[in-house]
Amino acid sequence: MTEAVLDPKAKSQGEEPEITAEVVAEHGLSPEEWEQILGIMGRPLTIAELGIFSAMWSEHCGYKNSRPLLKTLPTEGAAVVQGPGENAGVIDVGDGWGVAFKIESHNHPSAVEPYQGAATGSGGILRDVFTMGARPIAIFDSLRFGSLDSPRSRYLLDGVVRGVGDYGNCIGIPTVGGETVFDPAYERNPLVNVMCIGVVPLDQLIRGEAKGVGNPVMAVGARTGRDGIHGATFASVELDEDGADSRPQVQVGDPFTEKLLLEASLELIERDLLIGIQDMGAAGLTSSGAEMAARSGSGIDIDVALLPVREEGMTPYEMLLSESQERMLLVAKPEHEEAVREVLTRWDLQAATIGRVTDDGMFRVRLDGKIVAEIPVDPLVDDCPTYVRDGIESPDVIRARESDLDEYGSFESDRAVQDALETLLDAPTIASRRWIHEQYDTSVQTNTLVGPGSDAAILRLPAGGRALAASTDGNGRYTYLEPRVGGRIAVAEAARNVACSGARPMAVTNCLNFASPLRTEVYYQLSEAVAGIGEACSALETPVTGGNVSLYNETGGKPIYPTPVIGMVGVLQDLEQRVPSAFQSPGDEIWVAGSTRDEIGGSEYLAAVHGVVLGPPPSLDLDEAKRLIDFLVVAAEGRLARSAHDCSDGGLAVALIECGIQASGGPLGFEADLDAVSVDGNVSEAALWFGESQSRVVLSCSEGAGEALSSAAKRLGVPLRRVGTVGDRATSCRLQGSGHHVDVSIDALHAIYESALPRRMSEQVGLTA
Amino acid sequence: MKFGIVRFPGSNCDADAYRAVTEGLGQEAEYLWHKSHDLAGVDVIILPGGFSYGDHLRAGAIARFSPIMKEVVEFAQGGGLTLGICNGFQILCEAHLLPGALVRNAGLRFRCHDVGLRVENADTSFTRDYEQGQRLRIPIAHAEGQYVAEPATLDELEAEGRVVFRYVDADGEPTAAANPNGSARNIAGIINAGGNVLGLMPHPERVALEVLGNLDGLGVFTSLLHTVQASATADGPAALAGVGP
Amino acid sequence: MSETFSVDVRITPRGGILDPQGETIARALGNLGYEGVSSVRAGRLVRIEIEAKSADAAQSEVERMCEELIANPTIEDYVVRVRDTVGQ
Amino acid sequence: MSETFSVDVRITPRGGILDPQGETIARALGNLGYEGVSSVRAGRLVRIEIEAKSADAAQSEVERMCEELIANPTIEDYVVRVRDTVGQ
Ligand SMILES: Nc1ncnc2c1ncn2[C@@H]1O[C@H](COP(=O)(O)OP(=O)(O)O)[C@@H](O)[C@H]1O
Ligand SMILES: [Mg+2]
Repeated sequence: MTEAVLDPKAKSQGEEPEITAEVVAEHGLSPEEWEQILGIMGRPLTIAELGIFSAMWSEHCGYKNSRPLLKTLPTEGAAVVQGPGENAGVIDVGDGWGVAFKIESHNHPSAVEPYQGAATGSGGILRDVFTMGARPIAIFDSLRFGSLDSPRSRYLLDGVVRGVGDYGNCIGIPTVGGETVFDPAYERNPLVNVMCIGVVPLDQLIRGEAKGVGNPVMAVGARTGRDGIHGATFASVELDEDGADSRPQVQVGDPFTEKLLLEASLELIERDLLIGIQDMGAAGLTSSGAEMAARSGSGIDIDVALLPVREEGMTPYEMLLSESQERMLLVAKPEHEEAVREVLTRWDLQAATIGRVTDDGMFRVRLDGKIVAEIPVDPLVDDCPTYVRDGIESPDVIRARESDLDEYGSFESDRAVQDALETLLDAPTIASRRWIHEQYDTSVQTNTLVGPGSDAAILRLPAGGRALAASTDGNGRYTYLEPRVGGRIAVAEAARNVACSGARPMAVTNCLNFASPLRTEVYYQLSEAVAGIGEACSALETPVTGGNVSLYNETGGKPIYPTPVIGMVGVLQDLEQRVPSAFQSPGDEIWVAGSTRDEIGGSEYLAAVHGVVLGPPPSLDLDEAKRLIDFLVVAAEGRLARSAHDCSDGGLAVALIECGIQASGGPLGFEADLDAVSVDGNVSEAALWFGESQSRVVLSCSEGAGEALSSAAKRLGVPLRRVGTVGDRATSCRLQGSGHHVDVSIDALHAIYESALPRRMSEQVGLTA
Repeated sequence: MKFGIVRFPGSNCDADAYRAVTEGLGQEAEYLWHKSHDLAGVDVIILPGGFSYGDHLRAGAIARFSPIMKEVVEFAQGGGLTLGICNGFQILCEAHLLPGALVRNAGLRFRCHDVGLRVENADTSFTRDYEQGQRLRIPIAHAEGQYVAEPATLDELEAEGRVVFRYVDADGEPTAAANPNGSARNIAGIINAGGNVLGLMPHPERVALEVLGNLDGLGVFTSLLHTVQASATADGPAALAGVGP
Repeated sequence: MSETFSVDVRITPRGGILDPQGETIARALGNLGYEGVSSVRAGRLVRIEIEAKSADAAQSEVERMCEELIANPTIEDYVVRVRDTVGQ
Repeated sequence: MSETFSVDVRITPRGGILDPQGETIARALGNLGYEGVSSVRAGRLVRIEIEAKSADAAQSEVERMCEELIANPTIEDYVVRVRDTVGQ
């Protein structure tokens, strides 16, 4: 049905603001983009239409600057059931079960209001997963803050952790892993990335589609208020220095309503009452409506007067762009509309039929029957311009990378080694995260076989006797110094963490946190990092099934480190083959797999002990990375190792000590000779102790089992060397290498490691309404 | 034997309790919807953990008025075996089936980790399969688990052997360090005077499956099974294991 | 004729009940250099708009709500105050 | 000479900010048969005893505390009220 030509003046409630060049610019659209929009529409736009375009063509929804780069990522693999483009990616884990998973950022909202920002970030990613028909079984949070010496960083950490915790805890989804990195680069612009994993019977998988002319379109869940209007655009511009004036209405999360939505949605899907379902996330009703129509080549005709609202006098513009949380859009099977309503009522949820599916390819919005917006769906969703920019590496970075690191290569005394070791164990990036993860429910749902504190978390799967391992990783400092290598390492480290636990890495979701792509040096970082991720995902056979891009992460002109975060999932065919990361028993042999090179660039050692971020990051050989992963999986299948722990921040010395400290029955001392890994002797003292050469793992096996482990390693081309023996509680931690000796009680090191965060956070007042 | 597991809209440990009963204990379980008035002839009622109504206002305050609670209260007052775990414990206090209240943790933060628990009374329908003084390792997961009550009430609970579980350290001592939430006298779980209503903050249902590597919580469920089996051969609820020091 | 009243319920932890939140705020204020703070109690405020015949009627209705639902006398004290009528 | 004042800070969610707790209480009151409740907002109450030269001084000191620590102006409104002096 086509109606008379639109009269923009008559369409919205109240005054229809005039669309001047200024108004267009405020909506984040360039003059060229506006020309293109006018061309598509062939007539003047209403303010509601401008709002819709502005949201859909924002970076957040339209991926203007990243789409061409993302297209280069490998997305195919035998296990991939659903690749990028849906609410979440899905892989097949056997026996008719799928795993749906995705990561999402909520950086800007968390900078403004950490508790609610993190909470609503969790809420959004949960909805992405359960709208696929999957029941969420785990949450991971990957966090970046400034130095904990600053009160603001402590405030942000406190609020974000409580926000992530309260949301998942209330709904009953365990938060079982993540990362927490502290660096002044994130002082003004923290990163809050949350990954959710769910399980779904594959025959129950549902997508965000709007098919079938005349089918009812329903708005479900919380009522719509003026929250976060222009949140999507907001996420795509850099923060003001004071943050205050451009502050949009903050979104407040309500996990209780989310829980109702979760249960009701899964019941609707299980009973096959729906055609499609989608979260009203960024850009709310606009993006959910337009995207659902676009996916099925249909149109949608809704009347916003029918939308349940929380505030009076809301305009169509506001209702279309509101980001009120805990809402979903669904298309019911027409014969089941009543049954759908019945289920929603039983769960005490609002449900309003606000429109119908059409076949005319239009996204049409009415107010009390009168059309206020009418936009062809295809160009709205697909014609968002994309930009391929020139990337040029910053000379500052080149200089930092090429700095001479000789002065940091050796230690004056044994005491200096011990001091460095203690500084590293006390560094918030390395120290125990207990203060964080004890605020998270980690055991609800009784699937958690391994929770936080290990290289990867492990969860029972419904599919017969199998388990899922997952980890999130990304190193901004490496990516800053050499973006391509940083991208590769993010993937390789995540895969290695998963493989250490005994699982075969399967697939990836990613969150690209970068500064403004309009800067040539940032665009360089972005394009290189994406290339690195692609190379590693291809080499490790872990395709990308989805992700999220968060750009403009800079405040007051100070960009964050480019920070790609990889969420990796893997499968253990037999949950009994899982491998813990810490030492198990006195007398066990300690081995190190992989090659130690003369690499200290970009290390936590340089940052924490010397206060510098210099040098090239460690190199990453993808063949070597792949061989190591194969070896770890074979070792797990053959029950050859009793523990395996990835060597990352802080290098070999820190990895060994973590293995001792985290022993499940209480810390175990050990002795180890680091020289055993320095085959060619060309490794500096600092690199031997604290260098972060990649593709290395500390393993332990029972006495005498080393031979079997070695022959597996040899067969797979992985260097493996015996470095020491596990002791008992009373044994001190005795390390030697490059002529230096350290002999400290493991309990003393444990105390440093455990107290680092609580000490810094002890005075934080967690105030929540 | 059949367990009834009440499902409030925000219950989130209902499925865990279900698995503990069906897979861990090998008995029958049925969910009881909060809007229903039908107890489906169950032998034992479990009020599971979670955030029944978002825990707005106070944990358990609103759940107490759910339709099903009328029947639950009658069941409990008539001697029916009723177990409240975490949020269920909070609801039992709000519903005055147990004395005292659970308030925000002294540390003001949600806490989730294993705690040491000492079985203070192994002569109840819920603990008969444990040894007196046995030390268990069971997880907690709560933000409002600090047990408070008038001193006189606390004295009465102690004197009547109604403190059933206490937080203890590795040596079995109820130290301040072992108390995760500031609970009065390290109290983790209490029972009513009739011996048929038990509330506790830790989650025995999370450690009742072999595959999870810890079975310390299963004893609560086997105790209930054995109590019901014993009473079936005797003469009804009156024959339930008594309470007493 | 009935009007709409705005009624506040001010709930504080009962004397004798620990108030860790109040104590934490007091300590934080001290760290920020505020002097002369001798005690901080942290409670809850519930603001209800209710239609009633009179202020007295609104007051007693909200008091009933408190007894039944809003406050828990084991741990909390409360006072009910009718603030004003809500303009049309 | 300074006296001790008891000062209340009444904190409520800012207008337009979602208040799930208030809505839940409102629904529960409705289910319990209370009629005429048109809105419930759930907030916080912080009661501070502070030594100050005058009621005005106490008021402005507590207002500073609110800005700095006690309230979260992004999502909360607050009013500060000096209630009375605290008897010795
Ligand atoms: N914010 C967080 N939430 C939950 N778990 C976390 C968080 N940060 C770190 N962890 C957990 O702490 C452990 C150490 O993390 P990390 O230092 O990233 O280890 P690795 O270097 O092995 O990747 C992991 O088990 C991780 O899941
Ligand atoms: Mg990591």
